[in-house]
Amino acid sequence: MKTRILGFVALGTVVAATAVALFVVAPDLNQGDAQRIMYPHVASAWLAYLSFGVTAISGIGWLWKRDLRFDAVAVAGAEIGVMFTAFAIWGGMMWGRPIWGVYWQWEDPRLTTTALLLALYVGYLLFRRLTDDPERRATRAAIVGIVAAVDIPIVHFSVEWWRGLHQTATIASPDRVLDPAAPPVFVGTLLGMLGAFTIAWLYLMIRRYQLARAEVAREEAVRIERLMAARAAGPSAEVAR
Amino acid sequence: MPQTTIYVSPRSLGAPDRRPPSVRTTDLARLFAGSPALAGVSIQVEAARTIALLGPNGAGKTTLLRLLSTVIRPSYGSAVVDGLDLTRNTDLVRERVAYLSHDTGLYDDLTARENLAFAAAMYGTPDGTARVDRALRDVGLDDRAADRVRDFSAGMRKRLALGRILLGSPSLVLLDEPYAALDTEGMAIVDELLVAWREAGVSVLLASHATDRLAPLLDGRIVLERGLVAAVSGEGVGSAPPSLPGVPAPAAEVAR
Amino acid sequence: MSDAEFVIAAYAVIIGGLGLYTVALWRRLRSIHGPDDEAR
Amino acid sequence: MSAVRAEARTALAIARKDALAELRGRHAAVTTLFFSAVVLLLFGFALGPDSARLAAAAPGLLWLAVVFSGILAVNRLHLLETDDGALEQLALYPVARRAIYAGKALGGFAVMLVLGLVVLGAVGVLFAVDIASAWLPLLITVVLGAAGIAAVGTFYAGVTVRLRAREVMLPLLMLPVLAPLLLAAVKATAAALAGDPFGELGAWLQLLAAFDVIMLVAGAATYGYLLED
Repeated sequence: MKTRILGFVALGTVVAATAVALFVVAPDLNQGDAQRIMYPHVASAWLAYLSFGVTAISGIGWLWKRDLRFDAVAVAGAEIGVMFTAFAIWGGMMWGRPIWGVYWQWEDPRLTTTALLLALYVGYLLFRRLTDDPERRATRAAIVGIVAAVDIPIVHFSVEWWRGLHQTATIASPDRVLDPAAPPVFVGTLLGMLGAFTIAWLYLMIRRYQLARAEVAREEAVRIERLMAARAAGPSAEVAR
Repeated sequence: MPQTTIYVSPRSLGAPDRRPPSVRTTDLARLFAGSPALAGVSIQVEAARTIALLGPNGAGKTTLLRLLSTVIRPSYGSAVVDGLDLTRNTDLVRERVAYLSHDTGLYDDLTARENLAFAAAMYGTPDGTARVDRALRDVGLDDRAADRVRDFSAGMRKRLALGRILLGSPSLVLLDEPYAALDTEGMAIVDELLVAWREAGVSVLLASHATDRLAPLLDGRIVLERGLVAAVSGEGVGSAPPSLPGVPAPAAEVAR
Repeated sequence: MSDAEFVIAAYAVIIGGLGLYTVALWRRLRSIHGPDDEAR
Repeated sequence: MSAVRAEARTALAIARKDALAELRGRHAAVTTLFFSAVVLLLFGFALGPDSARLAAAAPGLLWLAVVFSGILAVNRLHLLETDDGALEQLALYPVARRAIYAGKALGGFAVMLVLGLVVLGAVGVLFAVDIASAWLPLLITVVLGAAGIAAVGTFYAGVTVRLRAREVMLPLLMLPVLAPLLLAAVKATAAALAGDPFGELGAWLQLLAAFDVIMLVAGAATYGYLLED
């Protein structure tokens, strides 16, 4: 029931934050209306990183405590993280076309990093499907999730250098809004969007976690049922024949 | 009974009646892709016993041996080897268990001697070179020591895999169909090995269909059928029926 | 400058995607739980 | 004997065994070298006959060829263990799991190093790049790059070795992780070939080394979980 209330709160804040970002806040002097894309873009990117961090920490938790609830959190983080990563990329592209003139700006480190994140975690989700046994799946996925998370800062760092060492000319970056020199109205709108998306994220994480638990519980029930049926049938092959 | 000259590594095992049981399992179960290969096995094997694991194909013999060898982890239930829990003390169990599987685990591109030398390095066998030579002689492969395993027959591969076990110092030896693919001479070597392990106080659990041949070498028998214990007979071996009511505690929640 | 089509495209996909994912999640939960414990 | 020395000895035994099998059977080297040669040729066709453009693209082509054939190589090295249940047997030995990882990674490093040097030479010949004048920084780059591919490849080969969809999953999981290595190695190679005009070579080599160390530690810490089934 509490989760349901959280869902309504999420819906309300997301609608409100979207309305403010689209219709209330004035357009940016340089970027015009395209700057409105920044708000959900930055919020999505932040939640993508948060999700993948949660997945990695849950992986460590599973390896440490061997409690399958950790794995349910891990899969929730990965799936929702992939979704927000896709949103961040889409937002970045829609912003890039009017501002940079191209959908894909290779010199923007964040966009490139995000694309690699998408590849890393789509791989993680595909990989999860290949193991039937819940515990073995949790172990293998935990390891892949941890190594992927370890890779993220290196990816970010290297892409940043790639641009930085390459040439000193700075280009406009999507999260220029975070600049301390930005007008407080813009910062406020961004924070509002961040908060609204984070509440929605929390709601989705809880629901996805419940789904993962239910799936495992159903798998487990089938396994126990088969095991008990085998025990009840007894060792003698003649009975069955 | 054949007289043995086979060299089995010394491991100070103590008097059999003062050692913990070699194997004790409780409701041990393992599922593959959702279907139980081992449905719930509770057995006990006393120290220094040679026990045969009998039963039709698909009865769970190989699964039980693989579980005890630590190659695979149990889905449910628990197992203790030499008083050490299989999932909690896996490293210690590995030092005490040797396992001959259907696959020989040999490297085709290495010679027989190189294969054993690698195993000796992995076991940290003291006096490695001498022990490798000795093991090759004990399994009757000393004249083929410099040949690559790729050219070996199935029987020779099996002999070499048996020789590898002699390089460790196990207190429990698990053999899956040790007689399969062997010629008369090879089968005699397995007989000799069983005697040597018995004399050294090493427990042996072997899955086999060669019941007549084994009869004089055995202490007891465990018959598996459909993933459960169907019967137990002989000395130093016992079993309990699997627990039925309620839900068994998942192995992973207990493990580690 | 307006660039309205890009703003609309961005918001439609992101906000719409959030909504679609939420609905899909509900359906998956319902199909595994049965209809009555949606209110948990 | 101390535990560290015992683990080092285990790792060396595994690496030596892999090297011996590789020298005898040539499972990894022949197919992989041939593959990278074909890849380089196709790059040449794809980027056209303009030799100036090919020379400019040479660092990128070099490392793409090395990374792609590296996937093949680490896969082959792990297949060696699945021949006849050897991986199971390897897991049964009473040795530290990280020592097994280190041994397999060391064997993979040897193969990758040979591969990297040969491909470097081939790039020099095919794309008219002067590799002799910058041989030292190029050598360091190849060594660090080979180590990184071996560290990551050994880990992911272990992750996927038991899967039916191994051939698909290995590159799918491994390539995104290798992106920073590819980037840094290409940049270091380009800088070395150009005589390091902006003084950035050292930074890229440091990034490569950091990548190697982090991935080796992560692989060694987690590989043991992969051996249990």
